[in-house]
Amino acid sequence: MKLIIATIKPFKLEEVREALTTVGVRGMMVTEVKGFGSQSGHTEIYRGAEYAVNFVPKVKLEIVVPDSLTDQVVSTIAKTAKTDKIGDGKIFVLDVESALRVRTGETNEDAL
Amino acid sequence: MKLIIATIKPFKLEEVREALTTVGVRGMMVTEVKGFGSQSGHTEIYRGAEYAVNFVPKVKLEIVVPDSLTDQVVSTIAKTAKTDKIGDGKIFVLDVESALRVRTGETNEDAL
Amino acid sequence: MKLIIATIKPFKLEEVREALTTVGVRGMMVTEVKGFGSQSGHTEIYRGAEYAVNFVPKVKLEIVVPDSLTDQVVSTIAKTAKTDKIGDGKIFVLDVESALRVRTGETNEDAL
Amino acid sequence: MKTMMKPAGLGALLAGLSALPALAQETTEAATETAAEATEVVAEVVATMDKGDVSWMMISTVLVLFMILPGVALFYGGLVRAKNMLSILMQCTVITALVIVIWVFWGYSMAFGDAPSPYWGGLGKAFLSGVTLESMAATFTAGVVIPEFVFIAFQMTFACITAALIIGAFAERIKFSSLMVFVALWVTIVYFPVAHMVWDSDGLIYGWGALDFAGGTVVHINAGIAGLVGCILIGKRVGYGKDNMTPHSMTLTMVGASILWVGWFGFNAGSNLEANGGAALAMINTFTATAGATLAWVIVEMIHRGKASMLGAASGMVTGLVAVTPAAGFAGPVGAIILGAVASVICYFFVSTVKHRFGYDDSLDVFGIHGVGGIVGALGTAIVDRAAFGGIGYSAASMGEQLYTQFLAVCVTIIWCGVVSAILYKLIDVTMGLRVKEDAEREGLDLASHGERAYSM
Amino acid sequence: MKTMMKPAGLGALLAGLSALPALAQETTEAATETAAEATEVVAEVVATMDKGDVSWMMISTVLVLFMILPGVALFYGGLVRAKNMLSILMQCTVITALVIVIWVFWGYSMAFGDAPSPYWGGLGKAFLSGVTLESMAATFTAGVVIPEFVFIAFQMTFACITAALIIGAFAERIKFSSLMVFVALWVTIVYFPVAHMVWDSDGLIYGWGALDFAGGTVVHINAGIAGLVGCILIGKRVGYGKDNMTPHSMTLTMVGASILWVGWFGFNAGSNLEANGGAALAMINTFTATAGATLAWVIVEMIHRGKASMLGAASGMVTGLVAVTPAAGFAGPVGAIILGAVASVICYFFVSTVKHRFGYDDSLDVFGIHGVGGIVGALGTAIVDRAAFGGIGYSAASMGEQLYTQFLAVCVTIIWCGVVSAILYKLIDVTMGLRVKEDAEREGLDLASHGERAYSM
Amino acid sequence: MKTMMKPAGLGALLAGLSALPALAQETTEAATETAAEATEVVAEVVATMDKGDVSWMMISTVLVLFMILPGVALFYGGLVRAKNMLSILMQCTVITALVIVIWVFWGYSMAFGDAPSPYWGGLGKAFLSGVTLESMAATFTAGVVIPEFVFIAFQMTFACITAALIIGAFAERIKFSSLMVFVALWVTIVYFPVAHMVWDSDGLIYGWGALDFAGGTVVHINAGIAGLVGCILIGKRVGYGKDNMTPHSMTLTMVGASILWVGWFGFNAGSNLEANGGAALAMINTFTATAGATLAWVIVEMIHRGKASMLGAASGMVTGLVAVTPAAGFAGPVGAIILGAVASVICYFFVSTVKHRFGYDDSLDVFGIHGVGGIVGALGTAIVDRAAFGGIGYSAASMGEQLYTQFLAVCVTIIWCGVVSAILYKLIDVTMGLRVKEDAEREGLDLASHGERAYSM
Ligand SMILES: Nc1ncnc2c1ncn2[C@@H]1O[C@H](COP(=O)(O)OP(=O)(O)O)[C@@H](O)[C@H]1O
Ligand SMILES: Nc1ncnc2c1ncn2[C@@H]1O[C@H](COP(=O)(O)OP(=O)(O)O)[C@@H](O)[C@H]1O
Ligand SMILES: Nc1ncnc2c1ncn2[C@@H]1O[C@H](COP(=O)(O)OP(=O)(O)O)[C@@H](O)[C@H]1O
Repeated sequence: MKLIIATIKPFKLEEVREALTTVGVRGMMVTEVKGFGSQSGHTEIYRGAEYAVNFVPKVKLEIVVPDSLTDQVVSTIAKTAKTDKIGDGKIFVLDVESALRVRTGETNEDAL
Repeated sequence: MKLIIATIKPFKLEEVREALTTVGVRGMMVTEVKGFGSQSGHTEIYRGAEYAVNFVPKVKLEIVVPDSLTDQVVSTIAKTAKTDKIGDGKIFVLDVESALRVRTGETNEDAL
Repeated sequence: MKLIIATIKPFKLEEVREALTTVGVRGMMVTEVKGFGSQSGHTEIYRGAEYAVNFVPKVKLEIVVPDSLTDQVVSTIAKTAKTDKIGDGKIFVLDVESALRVRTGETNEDAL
Repeated sequence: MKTMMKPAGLGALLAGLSALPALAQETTEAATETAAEATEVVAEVVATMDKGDVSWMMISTVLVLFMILPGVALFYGGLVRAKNMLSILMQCTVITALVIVIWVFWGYSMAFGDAPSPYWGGLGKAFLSGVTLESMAATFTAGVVIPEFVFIAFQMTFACITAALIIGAFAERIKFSSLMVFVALWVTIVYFPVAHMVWDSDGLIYGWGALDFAGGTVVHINAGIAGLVGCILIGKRVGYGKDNMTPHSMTLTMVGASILWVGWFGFNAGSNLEANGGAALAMINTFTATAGATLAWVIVEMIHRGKASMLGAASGMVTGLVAVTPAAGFAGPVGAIILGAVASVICYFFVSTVKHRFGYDDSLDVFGIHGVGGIVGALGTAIVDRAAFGGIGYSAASMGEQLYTQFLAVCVTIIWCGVVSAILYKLIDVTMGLRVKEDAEREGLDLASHGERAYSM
Repeated sequence: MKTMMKPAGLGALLAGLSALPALAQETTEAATETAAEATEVVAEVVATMDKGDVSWMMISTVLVLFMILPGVALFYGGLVRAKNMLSILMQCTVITALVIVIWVFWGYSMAFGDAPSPYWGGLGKAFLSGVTLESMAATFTAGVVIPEFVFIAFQMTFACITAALIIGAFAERIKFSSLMVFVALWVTIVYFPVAHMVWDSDGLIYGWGALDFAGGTVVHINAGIAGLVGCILIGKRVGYGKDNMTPHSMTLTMVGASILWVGWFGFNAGSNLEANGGAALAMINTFTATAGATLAWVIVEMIHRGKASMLGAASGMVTGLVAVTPAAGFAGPVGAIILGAVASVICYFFVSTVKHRFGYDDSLDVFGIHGVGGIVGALGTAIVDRAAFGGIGYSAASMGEQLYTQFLAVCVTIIWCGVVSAILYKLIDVTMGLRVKEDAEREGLDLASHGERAYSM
Repeated sequence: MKTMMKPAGLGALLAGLSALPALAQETTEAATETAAEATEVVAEVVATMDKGDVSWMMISTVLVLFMILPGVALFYGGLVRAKNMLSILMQCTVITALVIVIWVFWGYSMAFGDAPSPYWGGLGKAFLSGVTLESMAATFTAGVVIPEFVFIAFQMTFACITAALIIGAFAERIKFSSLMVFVALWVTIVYFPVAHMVWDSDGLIYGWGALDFAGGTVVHINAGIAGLVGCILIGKRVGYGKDNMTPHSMTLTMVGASILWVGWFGFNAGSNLEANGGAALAMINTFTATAGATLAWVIVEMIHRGKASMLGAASGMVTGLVAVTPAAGFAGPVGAIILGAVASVICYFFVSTVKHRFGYDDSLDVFGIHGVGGIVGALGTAIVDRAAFGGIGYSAASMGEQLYTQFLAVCVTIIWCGVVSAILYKLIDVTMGLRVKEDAEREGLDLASHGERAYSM
C-alpha cells in the first residue's frame, strides 16, 4: 500500500474528494496546514506595524491506497486540483508497511 | 524504527495516551483532522440552505517507535480505541530511516 | 527524496524557516500539533475542577527534499531549533518514492 | 413615528419667541409661572421641556446606535465566512460615520427642514444652521417639546441603521469604496425624501394618514428593497450553492440579534418622543411581538425540520421586531404577539423556500426578513390598531380604508426605492464597478480589501 | 423590591377616578392644578406620574433584558464546551420568549393580580385585561405612580431571567423540548406564587416583614434550588470527572459577567420604581458590593492557589451582585462592600471544595453561586440594613427578629421551590425524558438538538 | 466636566437645612410650594431635584461602567495575542473593583471633599461619611441638584476607566500583582489630585479657567502619559519587531470600540449633570466628532496605504471620542466634526510613523491615541468653543488667552503625572518587580499568571 500526501488549495477540497470517491477511494484524512513555497504570502499592517505572512493556507490530504490504485489516485488529484496558478500544490507518495481497521481488526488492503 | 499513524475518535485520546505510556511510549504528536470514510457526516441547514458535511472530526496520532515495540503499540491502540461502532479509525505503519533529538543530538532509538 | 518530519517549539518557526531557505529549501508544510513527551504540560483549575493538560503546543514541519540535501536540512533544523531546554523537539526522516507538482506535472526532484 | 414636524417647527418658533430664561428654567419654575398665570385665569399653553423626556430620548438615541454598532455588525458578521468578517464590520462602521456627517450637512434639512413641500424639507437647515441650545422640537403632546439637538441625533441614528441594513444582501462580494458612494447617494435621493414623505406633517404619505409608528416603511421596507435590487444586480457569490457557506460564528449572530432586541426599545419606545404611557405601550409590544415571533419560528422549524435552530430563533426575533415597528404604539400586547407570530411564519417560508425558487443570492436575507417582515407589519398595523383586536384604535378610518392607505404607502416606498436604487447601482457599476475581483472574493474581503484578518489564533 | 401592590391597585383606581386629561397631562399642568388647589388650601394627594420615573423604569427594564440576552447566555455559554454553545444560547433565548408570552397570558395576573390571597393574584388580569394606557401602578411614595405597562414589563423580565438562570445546572445534557415544558410549568407553579408571596402587599412572606429589595429569594434562591434539584435528578454529564471540560471561551464568560453587572443596575436600582436618592443608593451599592466580592474572590484564590483566575474574578462579580440584590436599597456603600466580600469567600469555598465532596454535577454552579450567594444575601440584609452598620435602618424590628424573618422567608422559598421542582422534573422525565441520548451528548447538543455548529472557522 | 464642587457643597448644605419632606417630595409638590411662595411674591431659589436628571445621571453612570467592562477590556483584549487575552480582561476587571473600593474609602474625599485646598479635597468625606439619602450635589444650574450618591457613582467610574486605560501601554508583559499596587498608588497620588485641580471649584487649574467638559486632561492625557512612562520603563515585549504580534481578534476590538462609543455618551453627555439642551449638544457632538474622526482615519489610510483597515476605523473612532471629550459641551456639531478629523490625522501619523521612530513599545498606543488625541482635544477646545467656529462661546477670554490656559493645564497634568508615575514604576520595580519572567511571557500571561486559557475550541 502507499500513503499519498497531497497539498491543495482549500477551495478545491470538495471537488477533489468527489473525484477520488469516483475512482474508488473510500477514506482519507484532511488537515489544514500552512504552506510555504514559491506562492508568496501577504503583508498585514496594524497601525504601521508591518507583518509579512509567508505562509498560505493549504489543505493536506493523506490517503492510504492499494498499490494498484496509486497512479490513478495521484493523477486524479493532479487533474482536479489544477488551476494552472502558482500554489496548486504537490503530491508525494510514500510506502506503507501495514494497515489495520480498529473496529474489525481487518488488516492491510482489507482495512482501507 | 517505525512511524505509526493512527486516526481515532477524539474522545478516546486520553485513554489511548494513557494506555500507550504504560507500554513504554514516551512521546507522540497529536493533530486534529477531518476524517472521511464510511462513517457518514451530517447535514446542516441555515435558513433553508442545506450543507452536507462529509467529514467527521478525528484525532491523528503520529508515534515513532523502535521496531521491537511496533506490534505492541499497534495492538494497544487498536484495543483501547475500539468502540465497535463505525468510524473507530485506522492504524498505519511506515518505516522511519532516522530520528534525532534536537536538544541532545541523540539519534535514532535514543532519540525517542 | 526524503520526507523530513520535525516538531519544534512554535516561537522557533520563523527562525527555522529562514535558515532553511538559506540552505535551499523552497517549500514545506507546517501544522500546529499537540506534543506529548518528557516536557510536562500544565494544570488548569476552573472553580476547583482540576484538568491536567499533558500536551504542549508544538509546530510540525514536513519537508520533502532531494537525498543530497537531507543531512544539511536536518542539521540546520537541529541547530536553529535548539534552546537546550527540554521539549526542543525531534526530527524524523522517511523515504519518499515519488513527488509531483500539480501545476506543471513536473515529477520528483523537479517538483520540489 | 406618528410624528408631525410642523408642530416641531411651531414649537421651535414658540420657543424662539418666549424669553430664553423661560426656556432654560426648570419645569418646576415653569410650573410656578403657569401657576401664577393660572391664578390670573390665563389658559394659553406654554411650550415646556420635561427632563424626563429628554433623558428618555437621549438614552433611546444611544440605544439605536447600539443596534448598529455592534448590533447589526455582529448579527450580519456572524453569518458570513470568517474571511469576510471584517468587511461587514467595516462597512457598518464607516457607513454609520458617513451618514452622520451627511445628516449634519444636508440630511436633516432634507428630511425635516422647514420647506413646505410634500417631498422634501429643503436646505434651509443645512449644516444645522439656526439650531441652538434653545431650539426645541415638538412632540405629540401640544406644548411638550424636547431640545431639537436630541431630535436631530435620534433621527440621525435611523438614517444610519437603514443604510447599514442594506449591506447584508450583497455581503462577501461588494467593493468597499463603491458601497460608500452608493450609500451617500442612496440616503440623499431615497431615504431623506421617504422619511419626509412618511414622517413630516407636510409629507405626502403622512398626509394620507398612513400609520408608521417607528419606521416600518422608511427603515425596513426601504432597506429590504434596496438590498433585493442590489443583490440581483450584483449577482451571486462565487461558489454559491457549491461551496460551504455556513455562518462562521452563530455565537456572534445571536449576540447581534440580542443587541438588536435591546436597542430596538430605543427605536420603538423612543419614537414616542415622550416618556409616558405611550412609550410604555410601545415598549411592552416590542417585548411581546418579538417573543411571539421567536416562538413561532422555533415551532414552525420543529414541525418542518424536526429541529429548532439558533439561527431560526434569531431570525424570528428580528422578524418580530421588524413587524412590530410600525405598530408598536398602536397595538395591544396580545395583538402584538399575534402580529409577530404571523410575520414569523410568513418570513420563515419565504427565506427557507420561496427565495430558493427565485435563486437570487440575498446573502443574509435582508429582503426576506426586513422587506417581507416590514410589509407584513405595515399592513398588519391597520388591523392590530383596532380596538376590537386590543389596539388603541388610533386610526379614525375604517379598517378597510386604513389597510388601503397602508398598502399605498408601501407601494410608493417600494417603487420609489426600487427604481432609484436600481439606477444608482447601475450608475456605480459602470463607473467604478460594484464588485471585487474573483480572486479577491476567494481570498476573502478582509485581506483583499482591508489588509487584515479578523482572527489570528 | 420592597413593593406593595395594593397601593398600586389603589393608585390605578385613583387614576381611574380622576379625569383622563388630568392623567394624560404634563406634570407641570398637574402642578398648576395642585397649585390651584393649594390656593384653595386643599391638601389631598393626587396620583401623579413623573416622566423621570418613567424614563428610569423603561431603561431599567431594557437593562434586565440585556442581562439575559446576551448576558446570562454568554456567561453560561462561555463555560461550556464549544459543541454545546448554541444549546445554551438557544435555551436562554427561547425561555425568554416563552416566559414573556406566559407572563402576558396568566403570569402577571397570578403574581400581581387583584385577588386578595396571600398565595397568588388570581386570574383577574389574565391577558392583561383591563390594563390601558391610563392604568397606573403605585410606587413606594404615596401619590407617585408609573404606567402599569412599565411595571408589567419590568416584572416580566424578572420572571424571564429567573427561569434562564436555572439551565446552568444541567447544561450540556438537557433535552430542549422537555426543558421548555419544565419552564412553562415551573414559572406557573413556583415563580408566580413565590413572587406574589414576597412582593405583593397581600403576600404571605411580605406580610411577615421580610426584606427583599430586588429579588434575592424570588430570583436567586429560587433559581439556585431549582437548578440543584435538577442537576441531581438529571445526573452527571457523560465523561464527568474524566474528560476535559474546560470552558470553551473564558472571553465570552467575562463579557457575559460584565453585561450582567451593567444590566444589574436596572435590576437593583430599577426595583426602587423611582429615580431618586433611593435608586441612587441601590446603584452605588451595586457597584461597591460587586467590587468587594470581586476583590475578595481574587485574593482568596491567590492565597489558596497562588494564582487569581479570570473565572474567579467573574464568579466573584456575580456572587457580589447576587448577595447585594436583597440589600441594595437598605445597606450603606461600605456595608455592601463587606456583604459582597463575605458572600464571595463563602461561595468560593463552596464551589471549589464543598461541592466536589457531594459530587453532584451542577455544571455551571447555579446553586453554588445563586443559591448560596442568595441565602447569604437574604440573611445578611438583616444586618447591613442596621444604621449601626451604615444601613438606612429600614426594618423596625430588632436585628435578631429581622434575621429570623429573613430565615423563615428563605426556608419557605427553598421548601416550596425544592418540592415542586422535584415533582415537575420527575413528571417530565417519565413522560418525555429529561436527557438526550449518550451519542447526542457526545456529538454535542448543537448538532444533535439544533442541527448547527456555533463556530465554523 | 465644567464642574464646580463648592456649589455642590453648598447645595448639599442648603439641602441639609431645608426640611427633609421638602427634599423627598415630588417636583410637582415642590412646584406647588414654590407656587404658593410665588403668590407671596417670594423669589428665593429652593434647591430642587428633577427625576429626569437623576434618571439621566444614573444611566450615564451605567454607560461609563459599560465602557470599561467589557468596552476597554475587549478593545484592548482583541489587540493582544490569544495567549494574553485573559490577562487584559483580568486587569480591567480587578482594576475596576480595586478603584471602586479605594474611591469609597478615600478617593471621593480626596477629589471632591470639602477641604478648601487647590490640590486636594482632604479626608473629610473618607468612607463617604456624612453622605445620606438626602445629600444633594449641585449641578451647573443654580438651584438644581442631584443625589450626591449619583454624583459619587458617576465620578467613580471616571477614576476606574482612567486607570484601566493605562494598561494597554505595557500589555503582554506586566506582572499582575505589581500592576494592582501601582494602580492603588497612582489613583491616590496622581488621579485624585488632578481631578480636584481640574474639576473642583477650589482647584488650581479650574481657577485658571481651563475648559475640560468631560475629562480630556484628567482622564486621557493622564492615562496617556502614565502609559508612555510605563512602557518605556518596563521595556519592549520579548520578540518585539521580530515575532508576529497581530491582533488575535479584530472582531472583539471592533466590538470594544463600538461599546466605547455607545458608553461615551454617558461619559460626555452625562458630564452635563442635567438632562437638558446642554446634554443634547454634548451628545450630538459625541456623534459627529467620532464620525469625522473615523472618516478621516479611513481616508488617510486609503491614501497612504491604499486600503482602509478595520483597526484604522476603530482607532479613528476612539481618537474622535478622546478629542471631543473636553469640547463636547462647547463646540457646535460641525466644529466637532473638524476637531475629530484633525485629531485623527495627527494620531494616524503619530502611531503609524512617529512612534516607530522612537522605538518604544506602547503595545496598544495608549499614548498615541489617548495622550496625543487628548492634547489635541484640550487645545482644540479653545478654538471650537468660539461662536465664530459654531461653538457656544462659553469662554469669556480671548481665543489666544484661552488657548494659553489650556496649554498650561496640559503641561501641569503632563508634568505631575509624568514625574509621579515614573517614581512609582521605579519604586515597584525595585521592590516587587514590574515584569514577568521571559518564559512566562513566552508561554503567555493567561497560563503563567492566571492558570487559564481564553479559548479551548
Ligand atoms: N519541498 C516541499 N515539501 C513539502 N511541501 C511542499 C514543498 N514545496 C511546496 N510544498 C507545499 O506545496 C504548496 C505549493 O507549493 P508552491 O511552491 O507554493 O506552488 P507550486 O505547487 O505551484 O509549485 C506549498 O504551499 C506547500 O504546502
Ligand atoms: N484510506 C484511508 N486513508 C487514510 N485514512 C483513512 C482511510 N480510510 C479511513 N481513514 C480514516 O479512518 C477514519 C475512520 O474510517 P471509517 O471508514 O469512517 O470507519 P472505520 O474505521 O470503522 O472503517 C476516517 O474518518 C479517516 O480519518
Ligand atoms: N516517539 C515520538 N514520536 C513522535 N513524536 C515525538 C515522540 N517523542 C516526542 N515527540 C515530539 O517531540 C516533542 C518534544 O519531545 P520531548 O520528549 O517533550 O522533549 P525533547 O525533545 O527535549 O526530548 C514532543 O512534544 C512531541 O511532539
